[in-house]
This record gives sequence, C-alpha cells and structure tokens, in this order.
Amino acid sequence: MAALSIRALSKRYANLEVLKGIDLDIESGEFTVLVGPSGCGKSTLLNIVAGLDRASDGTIEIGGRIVNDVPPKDRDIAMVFQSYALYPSMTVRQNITFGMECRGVAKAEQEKALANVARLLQIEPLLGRKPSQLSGGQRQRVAMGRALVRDPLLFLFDEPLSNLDAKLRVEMRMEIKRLHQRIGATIVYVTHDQIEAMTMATRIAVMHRGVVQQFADPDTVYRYPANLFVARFMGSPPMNTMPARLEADSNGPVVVIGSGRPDEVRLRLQGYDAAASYVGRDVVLGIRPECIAEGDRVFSGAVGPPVMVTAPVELVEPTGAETIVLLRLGGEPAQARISPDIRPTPGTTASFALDIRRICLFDPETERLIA
Amino acid sequence: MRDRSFTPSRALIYLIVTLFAAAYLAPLVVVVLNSLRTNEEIAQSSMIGWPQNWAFGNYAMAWSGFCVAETCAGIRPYMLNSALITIPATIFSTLLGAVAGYAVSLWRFRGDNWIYGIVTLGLFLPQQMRLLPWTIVLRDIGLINTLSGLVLIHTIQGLSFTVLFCRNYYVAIPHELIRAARIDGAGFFRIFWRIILPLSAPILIVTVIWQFTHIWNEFLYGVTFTTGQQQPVTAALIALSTPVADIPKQGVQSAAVIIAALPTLLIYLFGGRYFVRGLTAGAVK
Amino acid sequence: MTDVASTATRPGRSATSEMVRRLPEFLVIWVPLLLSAAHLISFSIWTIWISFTPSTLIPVTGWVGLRNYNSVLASRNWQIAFDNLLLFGIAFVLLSLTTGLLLAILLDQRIRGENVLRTIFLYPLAVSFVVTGTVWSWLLNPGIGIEKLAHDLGWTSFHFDWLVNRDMAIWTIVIAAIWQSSGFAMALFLAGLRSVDSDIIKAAQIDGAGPVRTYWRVILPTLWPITVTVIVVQLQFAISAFDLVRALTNGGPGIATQLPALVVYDLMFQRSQLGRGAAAAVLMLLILLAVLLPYAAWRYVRQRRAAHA
Amino acid sequence: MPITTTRRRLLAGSAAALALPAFARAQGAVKPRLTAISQWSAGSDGAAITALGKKFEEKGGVWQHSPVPGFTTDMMNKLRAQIIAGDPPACSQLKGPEIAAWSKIAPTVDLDAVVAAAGYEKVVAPDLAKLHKPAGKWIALPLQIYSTNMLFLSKRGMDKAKADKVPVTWADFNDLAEKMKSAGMAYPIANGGTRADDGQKFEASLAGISPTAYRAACMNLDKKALEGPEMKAAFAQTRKISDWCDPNVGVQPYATNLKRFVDGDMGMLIMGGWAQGVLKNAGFKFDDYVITPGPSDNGKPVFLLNADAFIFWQRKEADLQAGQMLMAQLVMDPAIQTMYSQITGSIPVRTDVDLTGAGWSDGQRTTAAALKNAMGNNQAVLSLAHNMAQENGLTAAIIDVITEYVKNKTIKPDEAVSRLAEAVEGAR
Repeated sequence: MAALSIRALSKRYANLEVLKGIDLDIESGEFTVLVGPSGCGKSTLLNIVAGLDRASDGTIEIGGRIVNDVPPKDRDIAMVFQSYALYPSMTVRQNITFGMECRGVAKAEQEKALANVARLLQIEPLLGRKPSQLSGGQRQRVAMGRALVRDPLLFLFDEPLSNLDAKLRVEMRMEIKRLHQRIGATIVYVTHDQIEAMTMATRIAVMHRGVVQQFADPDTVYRYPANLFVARFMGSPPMNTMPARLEADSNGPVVVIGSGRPDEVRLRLQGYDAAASYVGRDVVLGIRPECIAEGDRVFSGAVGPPVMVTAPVELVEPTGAETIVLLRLGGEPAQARISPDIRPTPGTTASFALDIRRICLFDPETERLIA
Repeated sequence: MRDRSFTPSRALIYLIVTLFAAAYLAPLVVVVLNSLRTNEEIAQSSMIGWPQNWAFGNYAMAWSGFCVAETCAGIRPYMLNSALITIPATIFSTLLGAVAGYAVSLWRFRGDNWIYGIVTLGLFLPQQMRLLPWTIVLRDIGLINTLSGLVLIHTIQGLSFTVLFCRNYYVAIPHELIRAARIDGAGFFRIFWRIILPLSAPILIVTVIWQFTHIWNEFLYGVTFTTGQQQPVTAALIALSTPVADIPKQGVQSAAVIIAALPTLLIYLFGGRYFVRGLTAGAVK
Repeated sequence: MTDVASTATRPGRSATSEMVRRLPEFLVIWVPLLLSAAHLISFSIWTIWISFTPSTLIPVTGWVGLRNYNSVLASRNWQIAFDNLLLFGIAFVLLSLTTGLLLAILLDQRIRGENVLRTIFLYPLAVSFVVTGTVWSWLLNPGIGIEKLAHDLGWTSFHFDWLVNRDMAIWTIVIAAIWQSSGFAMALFLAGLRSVDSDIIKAAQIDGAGPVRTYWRVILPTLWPITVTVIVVQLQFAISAFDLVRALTNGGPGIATQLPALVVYDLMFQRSQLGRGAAAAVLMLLILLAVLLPYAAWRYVRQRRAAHA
Repeated sequence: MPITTTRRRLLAGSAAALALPAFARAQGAVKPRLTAISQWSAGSDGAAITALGKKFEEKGGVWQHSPVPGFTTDMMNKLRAQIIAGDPPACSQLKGPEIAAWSKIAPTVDLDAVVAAAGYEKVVAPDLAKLHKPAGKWIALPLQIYSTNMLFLSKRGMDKAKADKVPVTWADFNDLAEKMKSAGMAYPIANGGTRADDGQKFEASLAGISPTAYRAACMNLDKKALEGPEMKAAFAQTRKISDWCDPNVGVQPYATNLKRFVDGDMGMLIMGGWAQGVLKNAGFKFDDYVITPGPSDNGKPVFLLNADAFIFWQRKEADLQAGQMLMAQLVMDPAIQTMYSQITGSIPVRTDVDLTGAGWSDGQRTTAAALKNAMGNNQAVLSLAHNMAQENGLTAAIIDVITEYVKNKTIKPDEAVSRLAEAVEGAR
C-alpha cells in the first residue's frame, strides 16, 4: 500500500500556476526527497500534503485515505520546518508535548513518549530550556523530537538543515538517515541541496517549474537524468553538457564535439542503439566530470584501452580530495575531476581519459534523454 | 561615531540634550511648583516661581476638597469613574484588537484587507463628527448615561488603533509557527492563547499605554454621555480650569492636574522602555 | 498563507458541523471588526447626509443641496482655518520630524542617562491635550509666563508675546504640539536607528565617511519608511487638532488660530448649525483623503514591488 | 433617525399632557424630584445653585443636579444628547432666544398656571418675559439678572488719577482713561480678552452711544441700522477701550486682572455684576471699588440685560412633575431670588424685591436702580455678547467680527461695519 499517493495535483494562485499536475506514489518506509531550485513548487507541494494549503485540483491519499478535506492535525503526519518553528514561549518539554496536549493525551502517556524521544535524540538535558537558549543543532533536534513523538504515518521535512552550518549539516544529515534506518518511517523531505537528496533518499523527485522532472532512485537520477535540467541540477560540479553532432560510420555511431574545427573531438559510442534515429543531427552531449580523468586513469570495469583526448587546460582548482580542471573539448568548456596529486599547468595542454560508457545524449529540442 | 571617549563634540551633544530635556521638563516643573504655591502667591507674581510658603494644602484640596457644584469631594470620586471607564475599555479594546490583528495577519480570510483598511481609517475620523451618531446609537441600545456606554464607545473606537498595531506586529511572526501548531492539532484560540499571546508583550504594552492614556484623557464623550456623579476626572479638571465666575485657582488646579495625570505618567515611566520597542515593531510596516 | 476560511466553507456533511465548531472564532474575529467598520461607514454616511439637510439644533430631514457647503466655504472662519491648517500642518510636521530625528540621533550616541532622557522626551504623550493647552497658555502668556519671569529677573527687553499676537499665535500651537508629540517621532526614529545593520556602518567607516556623512548618506536613507509613518501620524494629528487649540488659544486672538476641527465643533454644537457643521466635517474628511490617498498609493506600490522582488 | 425622535417625542408629550390634570394630586402623593442640568459647577455660580438645591431638599424634594463643567457648549451637548435620547432633564439652564429655538425640538411644560399663581408676570421686565414665553405660554423662568455693561471703578485707581467724578458719558470715560494713563497706569482698563469680553466692549459702546441704534441693529438686525453711523462710532469707541487694555491678557478672562484692578494698577472694568461675586470670593472688599451704570451719551442709564433662566422639559413621571412645580415656585420666590443674587452678585428678576437690606451691596442697589430707570426710558436692551439678543449661531458670527476687530488693530471701523453686515447676512 502506498503511504502517500498524489494524483493530478495542481495549484494555482490567481494567474500563476505553481504546480502542474503532480503524480507521485510513495511506498511505506521510503525516504523520498523532493529536490529542486527555489520556486519550483516543492514547498507548496509539501504544504498541500500537510494540509496547510489547498490544492486547486487533484487528490491526496495518505495511508489509503483521501485527505483533501482533512485538517492537518487529523492527517496522521508530522512536520519539521526550515526555521524549526519552535514555540518561543514554551520550554523544550512543552514544545514536544504540545501536540499531545492538543489531542488530550493522558499526562503519563505524554511523559513516556517524551522520555522515549528525548532518549532517542539525546536531548534529555535540554528539556527545561527555552528555544532561545539552544544552539542551532539542538533546536533542530528538538524540532525532530516534536515530529517523532507523534509516531505518524508520514514525516514531512521542509528544508530542515538549511539553517545549520556546513559541518553540523553533514552530521545531522547522517543522523536523520540513521534515524530513518532505525525506525523505518516514511519520510518526504524537501530540499534544494542535491547532495542531501543524493545521500539520504531512497527515491528522489526532481522538481522544476511545478512539474516533477524525474522520480527515481538516486543512482538512476544521477546516471540517467531524464532531461537536461536534471542533468545540470544534480551533481557538484554538475554534468558537463555541450552541443555535439551525432554521426555514424560503418562501426556505429560517433559523436563529434566541435565538428569541423581543427581540434574536434570524435567519440565512438557503444550500445547507444536508441540514438540511431539521431544520426546526422545535432544532439546535446552530457558527461559527468568524474568521467573525464587524468590520462593514465583506468575506469573501473572498463574493457580495452581508455579513450584518450588531448585538451587545453584553462583553470585548475585543487580541493584537496581531488583536482577540478576546466578544459576545452572541441572548443566547448568542460570540467574534469582528476586525482588530487596531479596539477596540470593552465595554458598548456594535457591528455585526459574519457569514460565514454557513461555519456548521455539529449535531444536539443525537447531536452529529453535520448540514450 | 559611537565611541564613549570624551571629546568636545560629545560635550556639545550632552549640552544640546540637556537643553532639550530642560525645555521638555519645564512645563512639568512649573506645574509641580505651582501645585505648591498658594493661589494668591501665583496671582501676585507670575506662573513661574519658587514657592514662598509651601502650600501642601493644595493637594488635599484637589484630592478631596474642592467643589463641583454640590459635590465637594475633590477629584477623588472622578478618578474612580475614570478608572471604571478606562480599565475595562483598555482591556477589551486591546484583547479584541489582538485577536482581530492576529486573525488578519496570520489567518487570511476573504475580505480581510478591505475590512482592515476601513477599520484603520477610523484613526483619522474626527472625534467631533462622531458625537451625535453615538448619541443616537447609545439611545437606541439604552446605554446613554451609563459607564458601560462609554466603555462600548472607547472599545469600538479603540479597535482602529489596536488592530493596526497588533496586526503590524503579528505579520513579523513566522508563519511556520502557526503551521507547526496546526499540525500539532491546535485550533484558532489555542494558537492565540498558547503561542501568540505569550509573544505579544511588547505590542500589548504599546496598545495598553496608548489606549489607557487616550481614554483617561478624553473629555468630550465623558461629559456628554455621563451624568453628575459618573463624570470622568477630565470633567472635574475642566471645572477647575475654566472658571466663569471665579478667580483662577491655579495652585489647586496644578495639584489636581498632577494627581489626575499621575496614572498615565506612571504608566509611561514604567512602560516607556517597552513602549519604544513595541511601537517600532507595530508601526513600521 | 493559508486560506482557512474557504477550507471550512466547502460544502459537505462535515462542513456544517465544522462551521458550528468554528463559530466562536468567527464571532470573535468578525463581530468587533464589523462593528468597528460599520460604525465608521455609517457615521460617515450619516454626516454626509446631514450636510445636505437644513438641520440646526438636532438632525432633521430635508434637502438643501450644496447650500451648507457654500456657506462654510464662504465664511471667514473656514478660510482662516484652512490657511492655518496649511501653515500649521506643514510647520508642525516638519519641525516635529526634525526635532524627533535630532533627539533620536543624539540619544543614539550611547550617551549616559539615555533611559532617563528618553522618558523625559516621551512623558508629554501621557498628558491630556487640555492640560497641555492650559499649561502652555500660562507659560507663553506674556503677562504671567516666561516674559514676565524674564522681566522680573531684570531682563526687561525680553519680548515674547506670540500667544497674544494674532500673526504669531499659530506658532504657539506649533510649539505646544511639538512639545507634546515629538517624543513619538523620536521613539520611532530611535528604534529605526538601532535596527540599522551595524555592518553597513562599519562599511561606511572603512570607506572613510565621517559621522555626519555616515548619517546623511548611509543611515538616514534607511529610515525612509519610518519617516513616512511619522509624517502620516503627525499629519492626522495636525488635521484633527482640537482639544489643544481649544485650551491654548480657543481660536484666538480674534479668530486668528481657527482650525478646521474647531470650526466643525463650533458650527455643530456652539452655533447649532448641524448641517453646516456636517458640511465642514465632510470638507475635513476630504482634506484627510487628500493626504491619505497618496500614502495608500505609495504603500500599495511599495508592497507590489516587495512582492515581486 | 430624527423620525423616530419625533415619534417618541410626540408619544412622550401626549402622555405628559394626559398626566397634567393629575398634577395637584400627584404633588401631594409623591416626593418631588428634580433632574437638572447646568454648567454652574464652580465659584459663586456653583455655590448659588448648591444653595438652591439645599432649599429644594428642605421642601422635601430630591435634588439631582448634573453640573457640566466647561463651556456652555458642553452643557448644550449634554442637553441635546438627553433630548435625542428621549430623556430630557426635568429642568435645565438655558437662556435668551435659545429658549425659543430649543422649545421646538422637545415638548416643554406649560407654566402659565403656576406663574399666574405667583403673580410673577407683573414683576418681570416685559422684554425679558417675552423671551421666556416664546409661543405665548411660559415655559421657562428667569432666575437672576445681570447688566453686562456695569462700570467698575477702582478706588485706588481713582485716587491715583486724582479723579473723583464718576464718568457718565463716553467722553467722560475716555477723559478719565487718559487721565489714569497719564497718572502712570500703563493699562487703565482691566477687561480680559475672551470672545464674550470683546463682545461686551462693543455692545457697551453701541448701547451707550444709542440704545435705539442698538435695538435696531443688534436685536432686530435691521439692515439700515447695521450699516448706520452709530455702528461706526461704536467700533471706534471699542478700539479706544481695547487700546487701554493690557495686550498681554490674550484670551484670558478679566479675572486674571482683578488684583491689579483693586491695587489701582488698572482703573476701570466694564463687566457684568457677577464680577462682584468673583471679587468677593477672591477676598476683596466692597469698598475697594465703585459700581456705576456703563457710559451713556444721553445721560440716562442703559441696561444691557443678561438673565439666567431655567427651562422645564415635559416628563411623565409624577415625582418629576411635582419636582418641576416645586422648582418653579422656588425660582419665583423673592426669598430664593434674594439668596441667589446675594451669592452671585446679580440682581433679582423680580422688580419688587427690596434691596435695602444688609445682604445687598451698593453695586447691586445701583444696578437695580439702573434697571428701573432704563426700563422707564425704554433703555433696557438685551445683551448680544451673552446670547440674549440673538440665537447662538448669529451671535457667534457677529462676535467673530468684533473679536477679530479688537485683536487686529489694522481693521478700520468702516471695514468692521461692512464685515459685520456681511456676517449677519451669511449666518441668517
């Protein structure tokens, strides 16, 4: 049974359509991340699921029950907010038990639930404090505690980590993921940070302009982005995309970057049968930075000699763990991710190995993935 | 610019501030001094002067001595009347204004902007214009010559101010707080009572101070809609200050002014700090 | 934000009980707001209606067209009141604005005794206009006030008779009004100054701006919204000024310090010409609208811009 | 809304009319009660009405007086509110032509029977009586009389100026003022600067120059008289008076100057008899000053009549009706009028009261004699400045011109005359 089903959901404000026919099915126990740039409609979608906003059209089912007309408190959900939305005038204890108080849960039961959650999140020492006396990470925990104590069918997270500093964000990310693994809850998590999406999700829904662009597990989203938007949005640095031309000779399809230039790059593709109809046409070529590496790299699982190109180096960014190189492929800019101890000199040329198995081709008109 | 070292320019700042403070205090000082001078002494010299014979009797006279026609009880009974009008009207207009401001700012509903706009326009509608309509309204609901009638007037008229300031204050409260509470299952009133009200101290102080001083100092409605022993303290003050058939009693009058202004002055003295804070939160939106 | 009302009014079996359950909150929101709005609208309409009737002592029915308006507009009282309003309105608003700003800037210099000083500048707000008018009429009266004091102290050439000088009397009202209400402007400006981002002040100092330039170019421009609020509040004070003038000059000497609010009251209640008084009140409302509409438009544009940003 | 007012008023009125025959019985059966509104709250006015209330209570009545402190306007607002509410006081302060105006908006009590029983009509000045029976029936009763143009002379001031002759005409007055000025008084005249005070300066001037012109212009609003030469002369005299007043007094009342007047720093005061009560309350003695009728160019006293009165509003409650009858009897009672006038400094309305007793001052005797004399010569006229000559709207419009003229010395008398005529036209 799907924990959450969204059917043909749309939302209009006056003359602005912010959600255009969303369909999503989320299974029980899944950790779904809604990711997209700001203004893509992901937070609106979450608010509609929570019952804090109304859909203009479509239905929402939680646990098999249509909840369009059910007020938020009766939807069996819990929510963690970006600003945490801790009640400033209440102590941590009161913040966590407020929902139970509203539902009229017996005092003893409230205490038991509170104790469990406090232990789980290790916030026992904070229970008597006011939110203003807590650090950012502590507030975040309390906000989660307030959600956890409800033991709901569905957890909703609205960019809960965006107010934390980088180090704390990584810690909390792991903690949330661990928590999910431990309690097996169903989570819908909204973020604009694709790393959070990649690291935590069991499935990612990438949203853009009120439409779900792709809804799949993280690997699929990463390796086979459904369109150019997803390709450029996911990954850091993002996928290199460049205009190219698909040609074919007797041995199969060849993609040419900077066709006709003296430094044109010709890459022979294997297993790209779906692209056959594009032969002789322009396409957009996508290649992840990690698929362009120093010349002596051997890509795992590769058979035969690697495909090598020589390209001018424009800029070198060592990050410590790796070196990012900005280079030109057939005149088009591209980023490569090479070993940290290799530092090519800008202004010279160097040779790079390409993992052409993971090249994506997109239709330049529809921007959809071809192969 | 904001250092604390003592320089000629800082000396100048202190000088200017002191001069201003003196000018602002001067009227109060004059009234206090006059409240300690006899009427004769004031008449013989001028309004500004140091008391020659300390006339503390002025205060006894003002508090419980002087006569308004048959009633020779000073301003004491009228102080009580003013309190009976001012305190309930302040509480009602503040609470209703807070609830309405909360509703308008955090729970949008159809027509909210319109009604909010009209209500705040009330700040600008001249008082004199409303006197006769209120007469007719009070007559029709049977509240003329009752303190309840005045409480009603001040409550309804006060809403213009309280709704405006509370609303402006509440729009700064994060909406997520309300959303979280709704998911927790709290309704309109519980959210107001448990979450909004505890955050409202600064703005409630502003509205309470504002309403209290305005209602306490009001005269026109006070004398028109009450009778005899119910009149507010401003009426008793006027009885002292516009003598048609009497020599001016500026000594007693000054003492009465001080006593009558004491509640509002104390409110400003103790609430002034919060007033500034809340005023800003409420006004600049 | 959420459209709660429409959630509740969606038709259906549960909607009715939902309505009943939420009745108390609708009552608490709507009853006071509607009462307040209804009294404002009906009182205004009533006054407009009266302004077209021949009412004198009490309201009566009848229709006299624009006669009341013509007679008010033709009267010297109204003409003087209108001119005074222009002068008083502009002078008072500008001066209380600058006084309030100056005091706020001075208090912003982290000076000692700030709390005491702030209370001193604010306390006049607590005093009733009647008292303010009476006390200032003592102080400003040359026969018994400041001038007398100066003469008694031996400074016999000192001359300050604005209160009894019909050309200058309006300025005594300006003085008393500034004394009473500049604390309000100061409070708003002070809080505005305190909320200026300290980083931009540091940036200005690094750019080499002195204190004056920092205030003038960097800090004061951020106070613009507060300034508009102060202007509107003070303007409405100026337009409806009544008790203060009645106690300070009662429109005199002669009729030199008449103001529209005084004329309205005088016509309606002193002269028992309700119809004319109502006409004057409507004219006063029109003056108010002339001030408020541009302000409303400005706010609207600002909000639209903010919404788009 | 006015429509309902009318219906209620009619209902209340007819109910009261039906109850009228029960009057006599009612009076015996119930404890008389009186609700009253006045602005008399302080000083001698307050003291006098308090004494009246005591008498009312002595006669077994319940006295419920609501003083409305402040300006007359505030009292009238209160009265209007009560009338609109259908709950007028049994009796309220009201004077002059306002009695006629207000009697049109609510039913009043027909006092003819009780006035006849007291024989009051015969002892009241005819001009005055007319104001209190606007439709031919008595509905209001005058209580006390002042002349607004009595001339107060400071004894010490006279000594200082070495003057012993009481001025009779404006010429005498002007001479005396100059004499006082050259004797070192910077400001020989002690009048104040309120609107009513400015009005008094003018009405005293005009009535003193020609009571006939005053009657025609100020009481009958005769267009020719309003533009007549006497008006111009009156304005010129007014300018002289105001030039002798302390400009620093601003809009303060004359009472501010009383001490300087008694001390002889100021010599003369044109004021109503109520100033006697004020002087007495301030602790000054009767022999500090002399009271004489205001200057009159024909040598015979001119009396500018100002009378306070009570109007009686119809009520259907038996105890209030009984109270009204009791109050009416009291107001007309010579003993009560004596008591009242002795407190306030006025003279009784009744011309048959004997003022030779010890409780009366020379000033009051002079005033009473002046009234008698003026009535005989048809020189008793109604005060404009104190709302006896015209309804408030007209009075205010006229006073506007006068007070502006007094305060603005650049306005020429000619200009003032034409402005006054315009103002009368505009206010009508």
